[in-house]
Amino acid sequence: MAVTLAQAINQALHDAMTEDERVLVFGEDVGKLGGVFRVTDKLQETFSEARCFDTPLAESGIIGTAIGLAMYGYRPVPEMQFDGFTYPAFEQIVSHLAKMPNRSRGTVKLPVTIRIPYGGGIGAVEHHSESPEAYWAHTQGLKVFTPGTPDDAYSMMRAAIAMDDPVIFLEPKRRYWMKSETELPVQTEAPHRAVVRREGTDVSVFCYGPMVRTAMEAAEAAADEGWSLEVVDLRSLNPLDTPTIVASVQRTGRAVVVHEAAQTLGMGAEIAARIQERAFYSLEAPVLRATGYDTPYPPAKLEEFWLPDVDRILDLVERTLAY
Amino acid sequence: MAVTLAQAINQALHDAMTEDERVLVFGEDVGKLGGVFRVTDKLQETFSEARCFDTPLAESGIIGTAIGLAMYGYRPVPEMQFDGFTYPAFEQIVSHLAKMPNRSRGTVKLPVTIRIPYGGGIGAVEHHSESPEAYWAHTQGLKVFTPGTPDDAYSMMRAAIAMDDPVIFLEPKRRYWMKSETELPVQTEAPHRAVVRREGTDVSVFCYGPMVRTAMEAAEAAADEGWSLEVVDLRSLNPLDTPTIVASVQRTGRAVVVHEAAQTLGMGAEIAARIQERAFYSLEAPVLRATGYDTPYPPAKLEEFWLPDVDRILDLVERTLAY
Amino acid sequence: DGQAQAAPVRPLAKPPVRKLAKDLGVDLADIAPGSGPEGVITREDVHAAASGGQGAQATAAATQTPASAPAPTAGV
Amino acid sequence: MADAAIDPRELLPPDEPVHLLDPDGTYHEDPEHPIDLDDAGLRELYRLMLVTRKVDREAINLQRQGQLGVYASCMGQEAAQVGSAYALGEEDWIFPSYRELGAALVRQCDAAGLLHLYRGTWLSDHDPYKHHFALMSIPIGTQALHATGFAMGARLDGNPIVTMTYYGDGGTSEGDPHEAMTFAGVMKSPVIFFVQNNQYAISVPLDKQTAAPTLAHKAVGYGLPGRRCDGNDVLATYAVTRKAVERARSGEGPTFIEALTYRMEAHTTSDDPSRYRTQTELDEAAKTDPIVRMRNFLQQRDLYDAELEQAVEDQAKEVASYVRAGIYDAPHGDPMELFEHVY
Amino acid sequence: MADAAIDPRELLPPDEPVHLLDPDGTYHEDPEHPIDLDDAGLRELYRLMLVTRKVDREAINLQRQGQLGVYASCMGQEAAQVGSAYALGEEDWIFPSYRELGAALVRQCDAAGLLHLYRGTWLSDHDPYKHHFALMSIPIGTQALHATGFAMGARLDGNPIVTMTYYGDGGTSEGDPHEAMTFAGVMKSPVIFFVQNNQYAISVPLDKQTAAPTLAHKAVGYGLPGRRCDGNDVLATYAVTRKAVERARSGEGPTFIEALTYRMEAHTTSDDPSRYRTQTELDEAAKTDPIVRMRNFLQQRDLYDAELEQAVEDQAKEVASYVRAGIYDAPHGDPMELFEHVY
Ligand SMILES: Cc1ncc(C[n+]2csc(CCOP(=O)(O)OP(=O)(O)O)c2C)c(N)n1
Ligand SMILES: Cc1ncc(C[n+]2csc(CCOP(=O)(O)OP(=O)(O)O)c2C)c(N)n1
Ligand SMILES: [Mg+2]
Ligand SMILES: [Mg+2]
Ligand SMILES: [Mg+2]
Repeated sequence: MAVTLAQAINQALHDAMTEDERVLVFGEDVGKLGGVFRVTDKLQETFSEARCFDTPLAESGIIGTAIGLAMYGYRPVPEMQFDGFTYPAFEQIVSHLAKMPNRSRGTVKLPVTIRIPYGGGIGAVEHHSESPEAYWAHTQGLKVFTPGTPDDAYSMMRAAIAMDDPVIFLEPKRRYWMKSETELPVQTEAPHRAVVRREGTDVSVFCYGPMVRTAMEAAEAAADEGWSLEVVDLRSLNPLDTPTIVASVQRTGRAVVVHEAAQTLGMGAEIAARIQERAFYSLEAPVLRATGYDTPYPPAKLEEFWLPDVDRILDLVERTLAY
Repeated sequence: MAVTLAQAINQALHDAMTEDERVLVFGEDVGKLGGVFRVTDKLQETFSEARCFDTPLAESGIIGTAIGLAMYGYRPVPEMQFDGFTYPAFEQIVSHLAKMPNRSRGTVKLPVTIRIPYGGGIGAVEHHSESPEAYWAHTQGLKVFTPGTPDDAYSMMRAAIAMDDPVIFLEPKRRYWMKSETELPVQTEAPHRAVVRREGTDVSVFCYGPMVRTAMEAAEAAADEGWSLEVVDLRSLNPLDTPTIVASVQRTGRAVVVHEAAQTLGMGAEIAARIQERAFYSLEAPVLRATGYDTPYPPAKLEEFWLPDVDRILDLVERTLAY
Repeated sequence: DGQAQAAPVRPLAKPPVRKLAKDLGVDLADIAPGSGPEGVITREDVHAAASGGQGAQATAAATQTPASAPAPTAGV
Repeated sequence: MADAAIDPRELLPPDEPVHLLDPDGTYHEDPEHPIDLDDAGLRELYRLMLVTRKVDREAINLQRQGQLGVYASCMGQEAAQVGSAYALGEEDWIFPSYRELGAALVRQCDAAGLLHLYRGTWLSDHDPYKHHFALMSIPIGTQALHATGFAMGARLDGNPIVTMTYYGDGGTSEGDPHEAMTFAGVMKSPVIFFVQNNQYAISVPLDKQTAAPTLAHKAVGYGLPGRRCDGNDVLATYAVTRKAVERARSGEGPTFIEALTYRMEAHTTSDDPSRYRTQTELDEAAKTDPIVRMRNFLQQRDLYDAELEQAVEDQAKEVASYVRAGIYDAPHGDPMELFEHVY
Repeated sequence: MADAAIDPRELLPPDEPVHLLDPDGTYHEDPEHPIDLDDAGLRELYRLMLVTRKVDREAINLQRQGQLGVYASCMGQEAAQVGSAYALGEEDWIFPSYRELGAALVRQCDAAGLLHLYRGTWLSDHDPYKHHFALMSIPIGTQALHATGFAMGARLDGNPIVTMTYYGDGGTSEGDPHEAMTFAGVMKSPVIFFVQNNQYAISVPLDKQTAAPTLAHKAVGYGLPGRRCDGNDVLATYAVTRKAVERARSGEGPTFIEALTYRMEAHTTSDDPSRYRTQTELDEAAKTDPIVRMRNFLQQRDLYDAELEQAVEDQAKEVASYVRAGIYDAPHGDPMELFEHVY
């Protein structure tokens, strides 16, 4: 059956709420409206306003109360309406959500899963196309997951809700309507594992979220050029699955990292740093990064020039093969 | 004359306020008290409460009004009392301060310099010893400067205030009492340049802020082992002085990056990524990182085990030389 | 992760050695494994190959464990 | 703490919002809120509201035709915006959110320029300094701090200008406007907090947003007067804002104004309001249409005639055409410009 | 929006803060605030305040001796904390800031454990679930949201407990408590916002913090009742909080309480208050000492005798010694523990 990535998340929330009455879903417009992308559609209808509810317009309030609810014993799944609107909650996320379990020596568990639609390529106005994952991945104490397929969206959401750690769950909004033939429920690999989506021998392409499909398209196009790309879907940005990353580069000797976020201190920086440290002798060429430029996110009409695409990936593949 | 780093900043603020009546200094306890570290001591007395004033306890308010003051035509120098308390202002910093000049195609200039005492090693309680520089350096549109010496503290502060760009000015609080024989005013290198503090031939050690002194101490100790370390004080974290970094590694062939912040996605990640990209064929060993661990900042009594120190730097120097 | 791979392991060498090999027209695959730890190819190996000698052991096995990088001490 | 001479009760909003015009156009004089406009001024308010309505409709059409990515309509809120913006002087500044087309037109901003934000040609396309109209602010409520800081600057500079910031009922829940009002109260900054209570924040109705008796009741907690007005009554919004402007300009400090209105259109063109509100409610709200009301008033005053109607329609069409011409198939800019203005 | 049946004026604080005990111990009965404590309870309040004072002094001494890195004294605020905390039930929860030693002792927390935070042995050293006393929160005001969320959880769970959060006059300026009160008001969460107005936020005096007529005037803007009490009068703080507890427990929602008090010591041991306040002011404040006041009251009631004094002094010494023993030269923990509890 054809399931979109958004539907997969909707189903995951539904199933999680069914199996565990402690799961709550809340945020701006998630209840009655079912979410601006309909990802929480019908949850209020099914589970009542007590368990799926609209909050006042206040992100710090949403996350701070989620922390209190988690301390009480609930499993909150709050939503931040868009990536660019998470920042008012930065204090609560970084100073408390990420640190309270550590601060309390494990006594306080905060099984909060923050859902955040992220990434660009949807022709939106400002603040609706950000890729803030590096802020979260740099914050010790947060798990950061991001599915690139409908199956993973379902499975990783179920896993995130079930775990006792705080999770930042980044949903690639441009892929919300991406379809997949699948039967839900489905269980894919454990969320902290990277998965080789396509095996290859010439260059390892590391990607996640919205860029998984782009990287797969690049691999198809690369085959026409006689290049065999290995596409690795990272899935977990914190912790990174370093063994899988390193093993891939040890096989291919070359690596290109792809992400929408600006290059400087984006995920590619950490991945490149780890690869060169742990697969030093295997590297035929430097790790290159096909990323957003070091500028603020562009206006909608210039998005296509700014976002990494198949051409930019192939360009770097070619550069890396030239070494 | 002996001048501490804190006194150098105080003098820089004083001189900037004298030379340009548009410069304002404000924040929590900076006026009457002169700041919790006395860095703004006597400024209110000298320049009146109109120009150096205490604000309500509200970080987003401090930065948001700084933006408004800058739009009006002032040169605001707001203070965030401690690194760990900057996060309530994250939205204003990331969504507006960093982006408004770009959003307005340069029409709106925001000559705001945010002063933030940062870093650990002072036996403080939680949230007073953070190293959040990577959050700022990943945010396109912000300049991020951090002096490691009193002379640089003076000179870079003057430069930061004078420039039309928003600047995050990170003051290494454990070095506030570090003395230097100097005459103020002093002009050191342009703030976006990295400076070689000590020339060497075996390993390039990249550091900034509080770790500059630690790295210099490590270089002294290394000399006893027969190792010649080149110590590069980065000074600017955004933009990074890539040419100086690369030139150093091309000379030595080996690099160790030192910072207090956690390793994953700290400044070391970007530096390693750039070095391996641009000095690939010069690398005799991978770039290694002597950094804080991937945990939240430790309690005061365990700080010494967690912070990078001379031993940890030398340990990595030795490792890198083993390649 | 020291899992043995079924596929042949790539020649191991630090970047300056790779450059040297290119400059001297030496194919690292021909001289792998090198005389360095865990089969890493050294400068000497390359120079030896370039001058026609055999500075390294001939490849004996089709597969071998890739050199594992020293465990990091900084960071978790 | 507050000036002990001010009785806190005076900071509370009166029980009744200021209301000067009935829907049928009947004018009720209020000595506390005299109207200092001449006939030309009254007509001007009407004209500005109608032009706003038309340009707003044009923008919706352009979005439906794929010329704008999205658009946030201000239909129904024309009186709230036009009346209040009209009460400012030329040197005064507005710090809008993203819905203030009406206020922008009062300030003579280039509407096509504003709409380029919605087209995505650039992130914004106007010079704030030209008409003293700050860039549109999408993150809810954040502009209240910019308005406050700017006002702090003006006061420090001895410059008798006033700033006014617009945000919505949803915006009152965010921390930033709270902090802005705190700063403004302590520093007696010449800033006006103008909240358009259009009853919704996307799909969230007012009673899920706050339990405040009225939004204007928030003001007393900052030492500010909180005032309410019928936001669909352009004379009321004008008069209440004039008072606030005079108060701020004379150095007495900020005012918080709640304008009761209704968002006639969807939240944006991407929204489907049928999922959370009824047609009945919409029909009821239509009965309080601010433009009809003002027309009725002008007619009662014999200030309305076919000539005026024609002139206003023509002008509205002209602006709408201008906007259409500026937006339709407008090319994107030079991608290389992305790298400028970063530092 | 608010329940139309509630007159907003009832949400405003009465002109006079609740005051039951004069400094000389004279008790003024207030039918609105009956004291439901027996003699043992009255003595207990006194005992708890004195123990707090002594342990607080011990902590200061320990800091001076280098055994604590820093310490934030609550001297002068004992009545505000003890009276309010005493009004809670055992199942109720407290969400403190970093200054609530008095509240912690009422809840029977291990004072040595709390002080380990200030020593830096770990980032905190108590189990919140043991005494329903959340971890100390250093980022100002952030705990108000945790208290609100916890209360939301309790209400959802049909659990009739109440939460109470403490923060200061400075804290009222932050966005988080604003958002907390908004959520709490809409959701009628059983949470009490207890603000100790000790007149300062480090060096910033109240009149630079806000222009609010009183801090309790903020509450009406959220649909909450705002109540004031003499924070140095333990019977007043107790009684006002009891009312708030009953209100919350019965499902009627939150209350905002402003306790007027004074920070007798420095902000923390790192602070030098002579730079921003006068000895005269301090001397005046000392005249309203909450412990002396309660002792006077007990004496007037013939509830105070040498035996009680001795018992209380002994107990205070015992706790102080216990704390000293637990802190003095306490070893640091295992550095390897730093890597646990990260995920
Ligand atoms: C900080 C932030 N969070 C969420 C959003 C998404 N958003 C855009 S408009 C809106 C509703 C705003 O409601 P209101 O303040 O009442 O203004 P209105 O649109 O009704 O005029 C929301 C939630 C945003 N723009 N900024
Ligand atoms: C978000 C944040 N900003 C700044 C600080 C630094 N700081 C610690 S206590 C304090 C003053 C708090 O004043 P108040 O809220 O009145 O509480 P009090 O200490 O007087 O009890 C400040 C500014 C902090 N802890 N958190
Ligand atoms: Mg609204
Ligand atoms: Mg905030
Ligand atoms: Mg205080």
